[in-house]
Amino acid sequence: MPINYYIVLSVALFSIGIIGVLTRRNAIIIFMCVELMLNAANLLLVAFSKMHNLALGLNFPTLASDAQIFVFFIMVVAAAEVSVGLAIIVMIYRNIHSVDVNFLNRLKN
Amino acid sequence: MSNTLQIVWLIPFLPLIGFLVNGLFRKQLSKSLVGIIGSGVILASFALSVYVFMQVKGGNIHLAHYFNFINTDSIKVGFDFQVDQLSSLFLLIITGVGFLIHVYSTSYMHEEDSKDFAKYFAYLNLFVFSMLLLVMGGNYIIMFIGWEGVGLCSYLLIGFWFRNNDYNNAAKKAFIMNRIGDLGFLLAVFWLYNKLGTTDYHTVFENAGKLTPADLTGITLLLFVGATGKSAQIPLYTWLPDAMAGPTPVSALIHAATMVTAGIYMIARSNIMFTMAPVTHYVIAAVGLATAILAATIALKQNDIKKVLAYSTVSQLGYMFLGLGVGAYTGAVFHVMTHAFFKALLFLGAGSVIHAMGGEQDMRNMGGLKKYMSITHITFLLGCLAIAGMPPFSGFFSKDEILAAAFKQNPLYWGLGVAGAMMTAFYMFRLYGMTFLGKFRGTHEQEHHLHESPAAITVPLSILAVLAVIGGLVGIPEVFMHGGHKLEVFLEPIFATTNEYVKEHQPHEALSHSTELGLMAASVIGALAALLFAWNKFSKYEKTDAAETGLGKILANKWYVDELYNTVIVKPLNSFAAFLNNVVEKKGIDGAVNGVGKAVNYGSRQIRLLQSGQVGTYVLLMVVGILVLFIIQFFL
Amino acid sequence: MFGNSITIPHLLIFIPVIAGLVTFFIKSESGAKTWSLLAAFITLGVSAASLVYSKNNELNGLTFNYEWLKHIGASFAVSLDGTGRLLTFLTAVSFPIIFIATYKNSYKSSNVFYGLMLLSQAGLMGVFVASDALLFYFFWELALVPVYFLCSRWGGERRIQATFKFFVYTFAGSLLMLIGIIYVYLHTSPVLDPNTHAIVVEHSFSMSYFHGVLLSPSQQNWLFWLFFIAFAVKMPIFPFHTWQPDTYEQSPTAVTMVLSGVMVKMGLFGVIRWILPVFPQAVIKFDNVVIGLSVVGMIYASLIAIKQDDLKRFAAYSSIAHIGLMCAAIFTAKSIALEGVMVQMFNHGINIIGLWIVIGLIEKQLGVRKISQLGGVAHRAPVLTIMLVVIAFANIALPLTNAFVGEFMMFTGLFQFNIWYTVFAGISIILAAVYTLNMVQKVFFGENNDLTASMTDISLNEKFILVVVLVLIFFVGVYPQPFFDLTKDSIALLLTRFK
Amino acid sequence: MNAIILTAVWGIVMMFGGVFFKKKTTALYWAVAGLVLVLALNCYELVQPAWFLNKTEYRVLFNIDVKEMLHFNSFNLTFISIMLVCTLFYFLLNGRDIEKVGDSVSEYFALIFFVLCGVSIAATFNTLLTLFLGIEIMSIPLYILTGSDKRNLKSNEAALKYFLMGSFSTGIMLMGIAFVYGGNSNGSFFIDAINLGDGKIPPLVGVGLVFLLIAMAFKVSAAPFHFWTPDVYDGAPTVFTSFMATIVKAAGFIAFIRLFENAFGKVHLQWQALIAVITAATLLIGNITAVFQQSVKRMLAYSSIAQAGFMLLAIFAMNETAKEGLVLYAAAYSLATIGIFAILIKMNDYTIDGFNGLAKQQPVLAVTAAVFLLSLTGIPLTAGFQAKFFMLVAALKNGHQHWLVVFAVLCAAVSAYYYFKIIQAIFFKEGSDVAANDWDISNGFKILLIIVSMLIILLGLFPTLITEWLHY
Amino acid sequence: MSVTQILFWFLSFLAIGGAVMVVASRSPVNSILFLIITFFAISGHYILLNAQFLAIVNIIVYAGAIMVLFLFVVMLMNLNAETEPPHKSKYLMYAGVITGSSLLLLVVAALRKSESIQQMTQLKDGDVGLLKNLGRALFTDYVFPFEISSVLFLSAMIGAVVISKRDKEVHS
Repeated sequence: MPINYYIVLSVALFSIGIIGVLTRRNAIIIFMCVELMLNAANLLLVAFSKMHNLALGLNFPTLASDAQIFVFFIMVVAAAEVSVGLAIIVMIYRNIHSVDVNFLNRLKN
Repeated sequence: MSNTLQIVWLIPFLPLIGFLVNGLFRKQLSKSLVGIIGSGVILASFALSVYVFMQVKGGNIHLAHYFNFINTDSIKVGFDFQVDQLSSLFLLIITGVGFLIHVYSTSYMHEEDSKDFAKYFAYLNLFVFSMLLLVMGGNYIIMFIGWEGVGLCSYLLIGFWFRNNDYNNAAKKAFIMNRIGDLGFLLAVFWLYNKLGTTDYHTVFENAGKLTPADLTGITLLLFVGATGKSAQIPLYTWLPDAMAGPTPVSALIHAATMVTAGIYMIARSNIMFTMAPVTHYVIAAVGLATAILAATIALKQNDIKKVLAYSTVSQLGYMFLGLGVGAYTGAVFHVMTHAFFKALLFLGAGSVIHAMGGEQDMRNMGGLKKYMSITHITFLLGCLAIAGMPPFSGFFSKDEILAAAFKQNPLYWGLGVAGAMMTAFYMFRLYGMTFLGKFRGTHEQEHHLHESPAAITVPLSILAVLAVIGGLVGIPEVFMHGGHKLEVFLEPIFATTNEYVKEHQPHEALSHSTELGLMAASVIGALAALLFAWNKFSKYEKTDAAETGLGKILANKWYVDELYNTVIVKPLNSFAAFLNNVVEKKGIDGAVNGVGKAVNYGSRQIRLLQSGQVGTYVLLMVVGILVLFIIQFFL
Repeated sequence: MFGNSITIPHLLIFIPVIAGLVTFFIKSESGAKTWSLLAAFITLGVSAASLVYSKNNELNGLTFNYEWLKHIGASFAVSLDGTGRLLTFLTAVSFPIIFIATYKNSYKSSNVFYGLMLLSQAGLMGVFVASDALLFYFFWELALVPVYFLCSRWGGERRIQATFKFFVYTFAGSLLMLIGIIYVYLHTSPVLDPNTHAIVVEHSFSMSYFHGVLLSPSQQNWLFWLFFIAFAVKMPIFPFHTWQPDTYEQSPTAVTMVLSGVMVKMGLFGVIRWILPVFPQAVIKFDNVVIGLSVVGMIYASLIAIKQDDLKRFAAYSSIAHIGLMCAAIFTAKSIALEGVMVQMFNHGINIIGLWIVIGLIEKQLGVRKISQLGGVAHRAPVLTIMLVVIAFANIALPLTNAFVGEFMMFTGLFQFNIWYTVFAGISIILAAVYTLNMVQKVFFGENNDLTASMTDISLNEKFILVVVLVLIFFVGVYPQPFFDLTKDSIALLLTRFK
Repeated sequence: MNAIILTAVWGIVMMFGGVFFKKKTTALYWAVAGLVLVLALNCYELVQPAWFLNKTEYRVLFNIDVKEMLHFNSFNLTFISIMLVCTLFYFLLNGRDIEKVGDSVSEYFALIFFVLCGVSIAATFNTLLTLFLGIEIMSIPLYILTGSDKRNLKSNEAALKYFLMGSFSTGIMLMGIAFVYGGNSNGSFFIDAINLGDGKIPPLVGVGLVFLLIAMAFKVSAAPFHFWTPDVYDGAPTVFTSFMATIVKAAGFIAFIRLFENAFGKVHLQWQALIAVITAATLLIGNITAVFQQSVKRMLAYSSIAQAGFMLLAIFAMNETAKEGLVLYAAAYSLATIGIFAILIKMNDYTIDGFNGLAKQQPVLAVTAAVFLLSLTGIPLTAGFQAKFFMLVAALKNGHQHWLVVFAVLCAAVSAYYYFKIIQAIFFKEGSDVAANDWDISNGFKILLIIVSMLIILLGLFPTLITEWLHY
Repeated sequence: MSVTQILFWFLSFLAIGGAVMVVASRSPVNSILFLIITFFAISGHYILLNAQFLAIVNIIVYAGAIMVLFLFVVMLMNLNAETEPPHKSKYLMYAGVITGSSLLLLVVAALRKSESIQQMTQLKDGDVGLLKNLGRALFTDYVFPFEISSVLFLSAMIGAVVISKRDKEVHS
């Protein structure tokens, strides 16, 4: 498969994530769309790793593992972010009983 | 041999000392002491001037360099004095007439309290100092120092009674109009310096030939502008009548005898440059003549005794300029001298009258003073005759010299000059008649107080009267006496180059003696006729309430020149200044500066609306930003 | 870090700095006054010593420098040439005069007031002695800060806005100059080790390197404006002047004296020290623009001065007119004009301080500065009147007062440059007479009114200080030669750039 | 290396300390002690090369083979030291106020130590992975600190906004990393091993570069990616705003410049226009918007954007002077901002009017506040001036786009407008007696403020005190 | 068309479709479920790309743990289609969709000229993605990031505690 298919796929997922962030008001959904963006990046990384592996693989057999490990770390970070993020969302829900980000506009101008 | 003239610096220095002593110790000194110091220093200067005059007459002229006023690589101006025939003559006039007026003032100003009395004398001394500086300076810059200095003193003395705002206005007007002229003078000096690299008289005159005609014309015209300011010529003459606000002795000294003649001195001093600039000559002659006539017409209808004299002064100055304009430098200087005598005399006489009348200056309220003030009356009459140009009084000689020269240039000048002279005779005897003849028209109280003035007043009057009578004898024309024109001989070195130049470039036929005599006769007869007419008409003057009409009204209102200036210059300037202040400055420039601040504030209020508080909007704007950056990076 | 020897320029900076810092801790009012006066006198002594210390007028005659920000080529380089000596002397003379003249004024937290005054003196001194562009900029701003605080704290009713406008205006201008300085700096030649000829630093802020910098005409053209706007704001010349009347009006009199007497000279000095030698081609290119602006400004300010009712604003506009002439004269780049500017910078300082002293005295006594409310002061205060009249006439350049010489030479130089500018500028001579005499008449002459009837004449210290001013006015008016001798070589050096 | 390990370890210590500490204040003492220790050991590491110049052995306490994923040199280490010093002042000035935020005091300190760990990594990263981890380690604790005032809705809101937008930017950064990796024909994450081709940058790398640029711009709150900043700084507890606005932002800049210098420095001119646009926008928006703010806290948030605009000039210029200047700027800006925030925290009223008459009530606070504000404005004799000066030199040295420099100084002039509003309030306006604070100010606090302001002036006189350390 | 290609297209449509439904579906629970589908599809891609370990981790960690956490929170809050706040204003929605899609277009357009996008990726071949290889790399070359990511987790943990714990005293 040419790499551009994967690029388009990832960027498409990424863009859908962005559209989600832009159009939804539910903080949890927005957060999920961010996760989608992260996954798009992950997919792209993996695809590129295979591409490099094909191009340079003979000389550097472990080259592709770099990107895969990177993806692994992204998942680690994502997990940490999720725990913090959900904690914050829950805290807000406890205070205002809503997860609508449009309600959050005390801070402006 | 110049050693004998080493002391010239004392001549101006003594009045300066007088100024400082009177000025600084005005609270401590008694009036008599002030008078003695004030007059004494002038007397001493006069004595020295006489000495200097004698020396100069012996051919001993002197250039003194005291110190470097400005000495840089690019300009060198020495604090130099030049004492020669011309300056020594002026020295005599200034210190001589000045001394008499100082003496006169001791009595005239006696009613002032002692501080003001001292202040007055300090100013007067300062004036004499400045005037002496003006005539003794060895270059144009020193002359300019004196030039502005006399302007300052004139300002101070006109506004001496500073409680009265009219007087202050008059003083201000005098100074500002002088300044306009001074600007011309300054520009001329810049020009001169720029072309010749120096302003020393002797170098300038030696090198005058190197200047192009355009330069010469420009410089001389600008110098003449300076002269019109100081010497009250059209268009800058209106300050002089107003300057009568000052004490009368001041009018006599400054506004008749000395300061106003500074312009004549300056042009006479620079004669070679003017001679080489024919255009300027025409301008000077025209302006002088116009001033002479205009001022004379105005004087015909004035009722304030000092105003008449003031316009008369303007008119006489016009004659002097006419003389300068037609190349009769000696005649102009001669007229300066005789005018100093008789006009000082007339002013002092008028002062004596005013003194007697308790401050009254309106001639309509005078009359018949002959019998109360005999000395004043006689001296005044002599002065009037002198100014009217009656032979053999001094005015006759000087005025006719000018008129003769004018005729040589252009008979029209002469014709107009004679017309002016007739008017002069008329208004002077109108003045005389209204004041001394007829019956007294003032209040009883005034009549009760009428008295002859004390000796401090009458003695100077007498001396001046004598001078006014015989002063002309130093300049008896060739027609009457060969070599009778002693003044011309005396001043010959000053005008030597000019005379040579004239011989070479503009040779004129000398007037035949018969023509000259004819002209004299014509002018004398004309003046005499006017005199007699006035005498006849005003010896029985009665006060009327009828307002002036027609031409009389215009003349009484001085051709409305002040009003014209007011509408054309003063008011527009004022409104322009107001416009600049209120609109351009506040709304325009400051508004623009503040506008930047306001724009920032406004921008702040608008831009912060971007910060809507909505995450969605934020992200949207961020994504738009991303798009923009992508476009910049890849598609621009 | 500091050098091992202290020279006069250092003393001129550090005496006021240290004295100023000490003043902050003097609690008693009289103590602060006495101490700062003492410090000002010591500075004056040092400055006077600098006038006789060395006769040679080379740029480096009184130089000492040591590295400061070595790796970028900036050093704490100070030197005194003739111009510098003249202006430091002006600064040194002004402050004792100001202190004595306002000795009777009482300020809230006077220790801070006097401390800041001394610090501003230090800043001014620094500007005049700096021979390193960065150092110059440093002091340029530093002189501003104390003045800002002084005006805003002790000024009039609208002081905060007015001073702030002044501050931002000059700050913006000087930041632009900073860009210019840096740009020129980046084009200076490398500093070489004298022995090894190895490059020590790539560029230098030193004045001599600035003077030797090679810039293309187009570079000079825009750099010129970066510098000039900063200086033009400071001077100020039309149309950058609007901060000045407001600031003068709102500042306490002592500060106004500093501002108008000394601080405006910073702008002129900046032009002489940094624009003329560094951008000669641009100066020649833009001389007509600048002189045109200056001349227009002279007329403009004079006309507006006629219409002012507030004495302080009046003096401010009068000052703008005078500064315009100086600026125009500088840009003629004629030696006679520059000689005139030199002496006039000093004289303008003295005269305007004198004027402020009188205005301050009137305001202190009557609490009023409105010309229309005053009148007849001469009856109650004849001595004050005499002083004022002398100062006023010096202000309009009457001969034998100090300003005449300078104005005469500047006009002569301007005339050499172009006759029509001179004619036009000359009109301001007339207008100066108009507005000055108007003011004198309305304030001092005429009848007393209720307000001025309570006026008393000046006291001894005021009389003394005004006499000092008068003596300076007449001394320089009659014998200005020392000033010419002082600045002769600086000007000659400066003009070599224009040959 | 010492700083990274020790801050992480000390974070854990503080975390467990929470269980054992009886009094709240104990946590502060421990935190300060730990910080001093970290600082000392970091300095030890920093001065080492000078002491053992001839020795090949590089002595650090914790010598872990990081496989060159981190890179230590005097520049990085100096920067870390400066940030640690700033944090020390921050602890000392604001310690009491941290205690007031909530119950979990030692947890707050633990989180701050973790942030410092992230700062240290961000300052020394050598691969995109460590960059990513460093940035995340910095960010995640901050989300929490922002929301630490749990009952305060503003704090909640700020935390959520910060978190959502922060993770959004994380996504963008990862996308950038992925593209850079994909375009890098060397197939490596090491920032100095990116194959930029010859001539024009490969499009894949180019796309990645733009994404990375945007992500970094977000972290340093450059316009138009700054929108989180005012709200978050405003909503967060003031003590933590102070920390975020200074140390974290400075670390963002160091990461920014190190990334772009090492990875893309060679093709600097190809992306300079982007930076120029961002810089101009940041300066404009930051300065202009700050003008109208009534709350000093929010004004300082905007001012931090404005200052970021100036710091961006370093990335625009990308030369040695720029790097020196950036460190200097970070120090100057952090010290001044920490100082002014420390004073702000003591105020009852955060509006500008709340400062009225401060000079009379608390002269020490007033004078030091003036120094801080003057430094932020960039008046000579303060560190702020030197910082701005270095930036301008760097930008002009760069030789391109001079308009940006002119624009920057004009914006700096605008900045005087709002900084001086506070100065005016402090010194020239009368405070109402009613609003008089019952000041909770110890002498130690005042002395510290004086020390900080002296330090600012010292740096203003001799910026070489910092810049000399950057090069050996 | 080979099997891998068919798989590629199938998984791609699944992923995109799932992603679109995440954004479009009204109920949060449905969104989560669609997101899980997307994650599965991505895992499929991972397998195709020879990243078997990541595929597993993705399913376990993401689709499993994280998504369950989301689901849990949504259930906890009792969010459903009714409680869901309405979409943002129309303009904002259009703006979002337009900007989002233009980003896609822009990136694709920017890459259009690139030569490297024609490079092939190797599918279904190689062993780099095996746990053995990754594990070795992780614990040798990547030991520092591995260790330091513990800080991340610690801070997340503290964070969760700090945020969730109720304060003893009430603060204003």
